[in-house]
Amino acid sequence: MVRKLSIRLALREAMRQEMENDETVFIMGEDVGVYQGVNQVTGNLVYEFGSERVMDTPISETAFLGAAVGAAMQGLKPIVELQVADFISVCLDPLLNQAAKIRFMSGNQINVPMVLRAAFGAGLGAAAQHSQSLEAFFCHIPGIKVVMPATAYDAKGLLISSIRDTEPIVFLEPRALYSDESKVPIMPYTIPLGKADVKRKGKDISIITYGSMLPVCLELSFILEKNYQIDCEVVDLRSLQPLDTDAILNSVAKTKRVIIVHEAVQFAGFGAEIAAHISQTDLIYELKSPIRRVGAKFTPIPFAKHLEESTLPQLKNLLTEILAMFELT
Amino acid sequence: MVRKLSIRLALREAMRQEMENDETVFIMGEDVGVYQGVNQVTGNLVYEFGSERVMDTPISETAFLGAAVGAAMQGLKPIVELQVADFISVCLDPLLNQAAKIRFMSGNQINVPMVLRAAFGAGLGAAAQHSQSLEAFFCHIPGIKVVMPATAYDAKGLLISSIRDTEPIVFLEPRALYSDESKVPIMPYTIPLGKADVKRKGKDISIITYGSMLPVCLELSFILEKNYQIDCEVVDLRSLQPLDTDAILNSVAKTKRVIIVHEAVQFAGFGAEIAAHISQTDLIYELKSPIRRVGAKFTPIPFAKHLEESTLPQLKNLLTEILAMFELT
Amino acid sequence: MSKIKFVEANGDVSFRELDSSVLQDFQLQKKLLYTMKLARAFEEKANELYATGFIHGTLHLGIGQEAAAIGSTAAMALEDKILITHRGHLEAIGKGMSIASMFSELLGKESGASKGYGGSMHMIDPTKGILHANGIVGANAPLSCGIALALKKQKKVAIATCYLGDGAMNEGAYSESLNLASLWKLPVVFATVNNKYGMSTPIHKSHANTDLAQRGIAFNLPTIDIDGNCVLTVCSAMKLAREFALKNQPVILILNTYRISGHSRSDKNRYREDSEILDWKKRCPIKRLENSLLEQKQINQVDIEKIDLKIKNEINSAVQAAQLSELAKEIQW
Amino acid sequence: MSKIKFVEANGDVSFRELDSSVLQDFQLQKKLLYTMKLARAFEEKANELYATGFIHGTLHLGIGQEAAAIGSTAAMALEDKILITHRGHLEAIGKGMSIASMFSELLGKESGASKGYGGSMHMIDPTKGILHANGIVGANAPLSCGIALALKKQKKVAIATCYLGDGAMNEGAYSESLNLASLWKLPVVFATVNNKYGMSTPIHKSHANTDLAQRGIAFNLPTIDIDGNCVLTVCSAMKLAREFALKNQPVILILNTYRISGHSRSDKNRYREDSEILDWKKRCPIKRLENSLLEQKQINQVDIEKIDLKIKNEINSAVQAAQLSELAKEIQW
Ligand SMILES: Cc1ncc(C[n+]2csc(CCOP(=O)(O)OP(=O)(O)O)c2C)c(N)n1
Ligand SMILES: Cc1ncc(C[n+]2csc(CCOP(=O)(O)OP(=O)(O)O)c2C)c(N)n1
Ligand SMILES: [Mg+2]
Ligand SMILES: [Mg+2]
Repeated sequence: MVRKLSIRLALREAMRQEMENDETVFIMGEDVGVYQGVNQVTGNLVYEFGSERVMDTPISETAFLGAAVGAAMQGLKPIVELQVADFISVCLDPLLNQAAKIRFMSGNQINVPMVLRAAFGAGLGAAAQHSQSLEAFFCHIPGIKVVMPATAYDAKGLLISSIRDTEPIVFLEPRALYSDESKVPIMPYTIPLGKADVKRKGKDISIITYGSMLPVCLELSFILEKNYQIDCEVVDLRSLQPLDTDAILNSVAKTKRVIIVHEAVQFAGFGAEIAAHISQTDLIYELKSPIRRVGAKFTPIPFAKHLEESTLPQLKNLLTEILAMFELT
Repeated sequence: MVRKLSIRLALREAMRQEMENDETVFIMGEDVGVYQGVNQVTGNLVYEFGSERVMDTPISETAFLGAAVGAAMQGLKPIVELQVADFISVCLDPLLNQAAKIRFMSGNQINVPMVLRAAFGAGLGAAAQHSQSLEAFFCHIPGIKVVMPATAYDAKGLLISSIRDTEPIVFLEPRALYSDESKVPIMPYTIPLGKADVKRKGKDISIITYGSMLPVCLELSFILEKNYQIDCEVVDLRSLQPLDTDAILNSVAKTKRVIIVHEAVQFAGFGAEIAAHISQTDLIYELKSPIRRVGAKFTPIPFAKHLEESTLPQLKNLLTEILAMFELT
Repeated sequence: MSKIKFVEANGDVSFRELDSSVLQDFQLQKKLLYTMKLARAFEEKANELYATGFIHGTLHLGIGQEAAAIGSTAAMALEDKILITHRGHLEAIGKGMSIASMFSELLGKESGASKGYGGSMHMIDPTKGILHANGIVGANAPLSCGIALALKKQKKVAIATCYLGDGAMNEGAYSESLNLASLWKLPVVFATVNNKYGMSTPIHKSHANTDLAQRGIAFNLPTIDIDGNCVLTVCSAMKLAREFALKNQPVILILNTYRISGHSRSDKNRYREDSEILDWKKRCPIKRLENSLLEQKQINQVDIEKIDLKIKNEINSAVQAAQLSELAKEIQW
Repeated sequence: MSKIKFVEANGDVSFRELDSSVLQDFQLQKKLLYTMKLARAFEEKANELYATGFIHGTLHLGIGQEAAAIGSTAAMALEDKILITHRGHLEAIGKGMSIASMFSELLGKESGASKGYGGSMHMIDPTKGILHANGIVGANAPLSCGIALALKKQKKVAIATCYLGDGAMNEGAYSESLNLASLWKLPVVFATVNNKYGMSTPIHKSHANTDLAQRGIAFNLPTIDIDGNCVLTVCSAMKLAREFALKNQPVILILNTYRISGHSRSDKNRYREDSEILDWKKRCPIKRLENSLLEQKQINQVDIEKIDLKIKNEINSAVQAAQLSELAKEIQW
């Protein structure tokens, strides 16, 4: 059976089903219990599984993220919730120098199967310390996978795959989209990590995106089609590490024009990796336009609504960029 | 007067001269005093300036890096030494969410003039947790500057500029090159942050690099000239944020071929930003070869010498890459 | 009036009387009453503006905690520096931030405390010694050490006060900072607003040892542990703490109080009983001071009405000024 | 023989006798002597290999600390898990890691404990319960909590022991973990090897309070504080600590000892007096047990020579095996 669910509920369903299937799966984090999670993702799971499997923690991210790493080393499958991805600042070590490296440092003797879930992104007036998009950080760390769903369907399938994976996974949830709905099957299903999804087929330009910018890119592609007869292909990467480079190259080989869109600041952002990846192939000889990237302005996220908006990538700027690529401005 | 100094001594001289010039400058870090610094950079400064200005700290990186941020907010100019850049894992918050954001969050009311010095890089058999090149992390954080000298001359001038700057600065020192010598004037001098330096002029290909890979790139360019009559231009970026994009584009505009070399793993590394930057200009229509990037393999750094070597970018691989760009293989 | 519990660094406990200058200074007490009422009114108005869609973002109110904030800031000099938290409106007002600039900040205006860049969580005013308003729990502690270190090196007669919550005590940054402050003898006070919850988690589910003074002992620091709902106790205790800090003896100050408001606007109060909230409403620190002044005949009902009216006007004109002012400008960075 | 100082979570202090089973078990004691000697010989050989250019990288020796490592690991079961530090050779040997695989690791060989990927700082052997060897100071503490949590959830009769140094106590990760372990009642022992220095920094310049048991009290944990140079005391104390941990009462175990070797190969000993080192050389834990066994006529000089010869042979053949084995292979990740 298939019905509409929000990303929030799709994530909760994924966790519920995996916790039912596998008793080694459990959840840890701040206020994941009776508070039901700061973003209401864990919801009533504490009532279904008890406080031994949905564990409220003290405000000690290093301790509980590190404890998740240890528990994973010893055979459990923890899911850790970090309320906002920005808080990785206080608990980077268990991820960077422990989870990501233990299998390797041990000469392949010990696995760390765990999922670190974190909400990310701006748009909610949460200002500089609660709005960052830090995926490029995580992607540069060998030893972890980085997953970023943008729809409820993908959220459920990718989270189930992540929980079943044997590697540490950073699972980034676009905070502004938690309530976005799409059709989600009731039964558990997986989506392979490292497979992009073409969310809209097109032939004139490839829009490569992921996470919070997907809805904007889709809207953009409708406008471009309707008003300018430009047929966009929208590629949703869904996971950044592993990266589906074939999907990117195939799309660009077809359209010969590419724009990369993410919410993170552009400089040294993940878009650079995508652009670099294309530019290291012979596709550069075929491109009809230089590769464009659009990300947030290179500043922290300001509080005021109008400033926040003008800092983030906006539909109208994207439109201008794309029209320029077609020499329509 | 000019004489030869190692990077280590050039850094020490920069600190000494700035501490003499400006009594608000002081040093904090683990074992920077009588131990003379784990990399022997601070050396005898504690005897010259006393333990109030060369402060040994407990092993509490968050506390002392945070204290540096606070001291800078209150008008001092701290230089913090982090023994190895990998330890940013335990003290990212004072950098990411505090130093980098305070001027901005306060609406431009408070500055944080401080320098975080850290040794980075592999090659010394220090294994996975003491060998990382994390500059791409730092470059993606709006609000800080990222400086990476590769010669003693640059080290002194850039460190003096960094100390005098009003922004928080991450100053990354290539650990494997501390003993490399070059000519260094005795008097204090500055090198503007954000100015690349063409370490070798050439017309056939641009090698864009920085930090620990500079000597390898220079050696490579000699070999290419001698054995293959390929005339390389070697551009040393010296600071990554701000980035001297003009220097990059000018060089590539001249040579039409570019290879980017850094020690960090390639995926989502800083090389991607450089490649992306080039590929977003019309230069892509002129390139005679796709843009190449060379970085370490996408794994943590292994311990065994031969494995460590084969993980890092090696001269012979670079040579193969470049010859392929000239269709010489 | 409760006494001041003083726990020495070696664990010895004594109880001290309140500062007689505080007890006898009715001008001060009236000012405290006014400021607490102003702070309460500010937050109620902010809440209303939020509910009616004028404020973007989130809002952490400290309703019920006014004595802890206003009493402690009242014991400071202008030169003293404070670092406040995500729940920092009250301390900001106590330290002298103008409520007009605060409303402006909430509305994203150019005249805002942080020029519209900070919002509710990050209102900063260096001219009043409000150097940082931190949204990262626990992160004030290391910064405060550094500010105190600078004050000491600069030979200023001033201290740094680090505000933080009970929940923040479990961040590593806090323990590291206690050690550093104690080791380096820094002029800093760790003012811990113990409202018994970190978001939804009650202190007994987050602290292995709820005798908080033991943290101080572990790092050779004295702890002052008081009724944070009695503003006179708070003010006296902060004076004492400040004296220690000025002599480069850092101190932990535990201000025991209660957050009547939810954690933030989205809080559904699922984690506590209504009766508990009701109980604490009865112990309102503002009413408490008001009653004491009434009993001592230092004010009468007419005075109170005057005060309330004055505050109402002050709030209204601040909101109006904020609404009339320009939207925050783009700063070139 | 010193007694076992036991500090309860509430601060009450008592002194306990050593475990009579340890005191009377001369087989065990001879084994302890053998293992300590083997560990010492291992490190001396490693040092020599390093000096002669065979070993790449760095080397942190624990010469002088053998009793702390060998005595504590001897009190564990195979199923117990340990996490060791940058200075972890001794504990690894005590817990059963083969010295051949350790030499192989140092030489970057395929047969190395960590297949050549770890080196001196990261020798791991899950079959012996050596789950991690961490180069990040303090980082073992959170991981140990997680391993203990898993053991508890899995209902295993086993504990996790987190080795760390005195210096590591000042990392935030340590305090956070004490709180978590105590709050969640995890079967973990925090075995703190107090060698009085963190690299060059003596404990009185890094710890605001050098009475380390106070850290335990702050988090409602008992602390066992002992002479870490007496292997029988260590073994008895660890048995006691393990009993508590098996009952889900985490414990801090302070093993007071001294590092005779430099911090690492590059240490120039600028921060301590030669006389101090000399003094501690006299208190060598290995000699101490040897003398005790001699006095009690459990061994004689001939036995000692035999042991020393056996160890020499064991070391030599381990080195030889390591040298003969294949270079580490590239693993496809
Ligand atoms: C490092 C970090 N972790 C988590 C949060 C989310 N958070 C914001 S406030 C809060 C509760 C803080 O509790 P406490 O310190 O007692 O302060 P209170 O909210 O009670 O004033 C939490 C968990 C955060 N902002 N920063
Ligand atoms: C987070 C971190 N900071 C600093 C270091 C560098 N370092 C390695 S060992 C050491 C001293 C540790 O002291 P202690 O914990 O007492 O252990 P010991 O070396 O005495 O065995 C330091 C500072 C590190 N490895 N990790
Ligand atoms: Mg609280
Ligand atoms: Mg030590």
